Amino acid sequence: MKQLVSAPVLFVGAGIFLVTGLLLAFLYAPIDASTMGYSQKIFFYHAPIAETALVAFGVAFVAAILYLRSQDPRWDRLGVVSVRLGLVFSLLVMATGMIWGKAAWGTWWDWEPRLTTFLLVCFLYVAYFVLRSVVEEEQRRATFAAVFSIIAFIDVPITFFATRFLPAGMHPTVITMGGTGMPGSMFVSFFISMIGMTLLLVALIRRDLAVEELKDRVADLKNSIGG
Amino acid sequence: MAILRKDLIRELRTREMIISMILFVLLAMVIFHYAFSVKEDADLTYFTGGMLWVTFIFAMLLGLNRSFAQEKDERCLDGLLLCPVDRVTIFLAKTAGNLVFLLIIQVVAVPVFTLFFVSRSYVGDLVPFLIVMLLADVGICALGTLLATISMNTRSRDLLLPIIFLPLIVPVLIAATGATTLIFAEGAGFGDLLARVLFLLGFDAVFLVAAYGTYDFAIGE
Amino acid sequence: MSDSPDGQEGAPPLEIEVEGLRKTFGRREVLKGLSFSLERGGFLSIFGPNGAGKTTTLRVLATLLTAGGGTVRVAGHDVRDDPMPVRRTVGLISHNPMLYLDLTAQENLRFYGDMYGVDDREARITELLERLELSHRRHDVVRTYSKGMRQRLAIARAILHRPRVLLLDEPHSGLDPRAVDILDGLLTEIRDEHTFVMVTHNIAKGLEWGTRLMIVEDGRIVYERAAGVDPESFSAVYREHVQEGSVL
Amino acid sequence: MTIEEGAKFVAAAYAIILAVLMLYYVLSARRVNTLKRDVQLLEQEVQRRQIGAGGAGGE
Repeated sequence: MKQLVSAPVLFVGAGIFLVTGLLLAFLYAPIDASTMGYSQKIFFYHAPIAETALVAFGVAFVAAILYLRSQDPRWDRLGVVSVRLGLVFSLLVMATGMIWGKAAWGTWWDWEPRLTTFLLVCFLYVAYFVLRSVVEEEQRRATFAAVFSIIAFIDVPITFFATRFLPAGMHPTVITMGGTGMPGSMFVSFFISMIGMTLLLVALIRRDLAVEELKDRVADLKNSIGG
Repeated sequence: MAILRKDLIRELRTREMIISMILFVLLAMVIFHYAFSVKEDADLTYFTGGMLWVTFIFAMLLGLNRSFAQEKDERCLDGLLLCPVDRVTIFLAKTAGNLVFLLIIQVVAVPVFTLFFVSRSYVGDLVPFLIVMLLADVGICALGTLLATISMNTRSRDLLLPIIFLPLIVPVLIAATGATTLIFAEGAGFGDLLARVLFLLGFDAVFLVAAYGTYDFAIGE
Repeated sequence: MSDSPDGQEGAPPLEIEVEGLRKTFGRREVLKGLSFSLERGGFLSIFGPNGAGKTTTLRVLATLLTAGGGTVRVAGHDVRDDPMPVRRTVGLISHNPMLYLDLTAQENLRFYGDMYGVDDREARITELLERLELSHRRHDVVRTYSKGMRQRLAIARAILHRPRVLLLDEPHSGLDPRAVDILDGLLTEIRDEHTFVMVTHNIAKGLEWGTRLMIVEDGRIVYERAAGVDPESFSAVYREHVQEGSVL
Repeated sequence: MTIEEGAKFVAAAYAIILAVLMLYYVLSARRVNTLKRDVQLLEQEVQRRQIGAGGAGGE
């Protein structure tokens, strides 16, 4: 499965989709007629990145379950790598979300359910790395990280749901993701960007997995020389 | 359950825990009072729910650390793990122990906080409040016990717990605070609370199941 | 392989069967394939330098650690697949007493008695406290006990549920002479009813009790034989197999 | 908000995305290369030692 598609092909594929999505977003999709205006163009990468971040955490969740079942360190590596990438994407979501907020609503931060959820997601997965950093013994670190990763991923939708209980923010107009409000041309460009981002995630996960494997290999070799 | 009884005997024997917790709660109230007294006759009714749950969660953090520190210090945990009981039973007993602890705090905190901060009488709404409180407590204790088990097995023990516990408990905080505020400030009945109550119930169920599935791993080899 | 523990006539059945036991901590392989067995009623003394894997082996037998590879059976039950009967069968005495300092001796024993489901809890506790000369302090909080007294209470804790197999992890270390005497007296008393595995640095004690002797070094068994050597020649053997110091 | 004003924000957003992703890509690519070199060096060292010690030493 691993050798099915080589890394460069993945990166190039991701690049093609992303550029196409971007071009379509700017040239093909109409400018949003509502208050958002032109700034709505941010959406074409913002939402795919958000989706990709969640996919990354989902991958970590699955990897965690598989790790607990098999105790195979490869699943742990996949977990770390996915969480790290998920975190990078989440930070991008927050950054672009804030810029968008400023453009559309004139404020950098709004306690809007989605943004708030992503803020908590960032805290959660930073905590994941804090947890990893305070356990020395490797199996134990992997086990605890897996348990936490499972709990955290379960918590994400729950948190999102809970933020709905908060009193409505000042800006109730949020893009509804369901295809209903989206013109076809918009949807096409959005969808292509989404594929691109997901491909990019896969490519980066593979690359980072190679990094982790090499790191372990170096540690093993050092160990065998030192001992 | 023997573990629960053992923990309770120990608490009652030493008393340090309960006494310091009650002091903690009272001090928290005083500090909140000063922190929020920004203008004359400020009505804090709308903030009481938040103050209460923040206090409970922080008190719980201290309690959780304590409840496992003792097991770890004299390697009593090994003794516990040697016994022919399921790990999940240990989890349930510990959760129950922490629940008792939290309830004791709440028995003290709720009357005092509401006496000082809530302007309208809420006696008639006590039943919905107790239901909300119990449901939120179960979620806090179950998740807290699971995470405390992990954190006590790490190098930084009590420092780690808030970092992993607080972001995860936010949903409970939101729902419980919202419901509590609705009850205290507006005397909301079951109808208005239904969504939050169901949410808390769901949270409890989900995390009890999650803990059931993962506790074997959390308690370590 | 799968013969029942009391299958063969004549020779006592095997109480402990360990085959190809492996365990890694992180990158370090602590146990590199240990195989040994012990018949019911036997006394296995395990020697070896610090970090050789002795305590790890004991903790696997006690189900506190899971084996990384190989099979371990205690009283015919697989330690990994069927831990509950194993836990009922073994008692562990280590240098950590595993007692709750804020509880009295009696409360500690009652707690463990409940955990193990000991039927005649009160009678058993009274009997043990009597035997370990702790009756006069049974209502005192363990925090006030001396090290020797705690160790004695730890022994009571370990044999409370009448385990068939006793695992001893350096039971003599940190004990005053008086406590050593009491421990030895107690071991003599319960010797016939139990199978023992003892990890120790103390060659004299190990030879005195052991019916089988074993030296573990760097996660491997480097020497194993039935008892019946004099301490001098065994010390020589020990030094020959274990280069590093830490010979006591 | 005019298109020009909006464009500034949009440009900023896409610039950040591009910068972060490129940075991540470059950094991880560099990591791979350094680590590959390390592995090579260490493997050589292991081989050298094995020849020196006459094949002694496991793994």
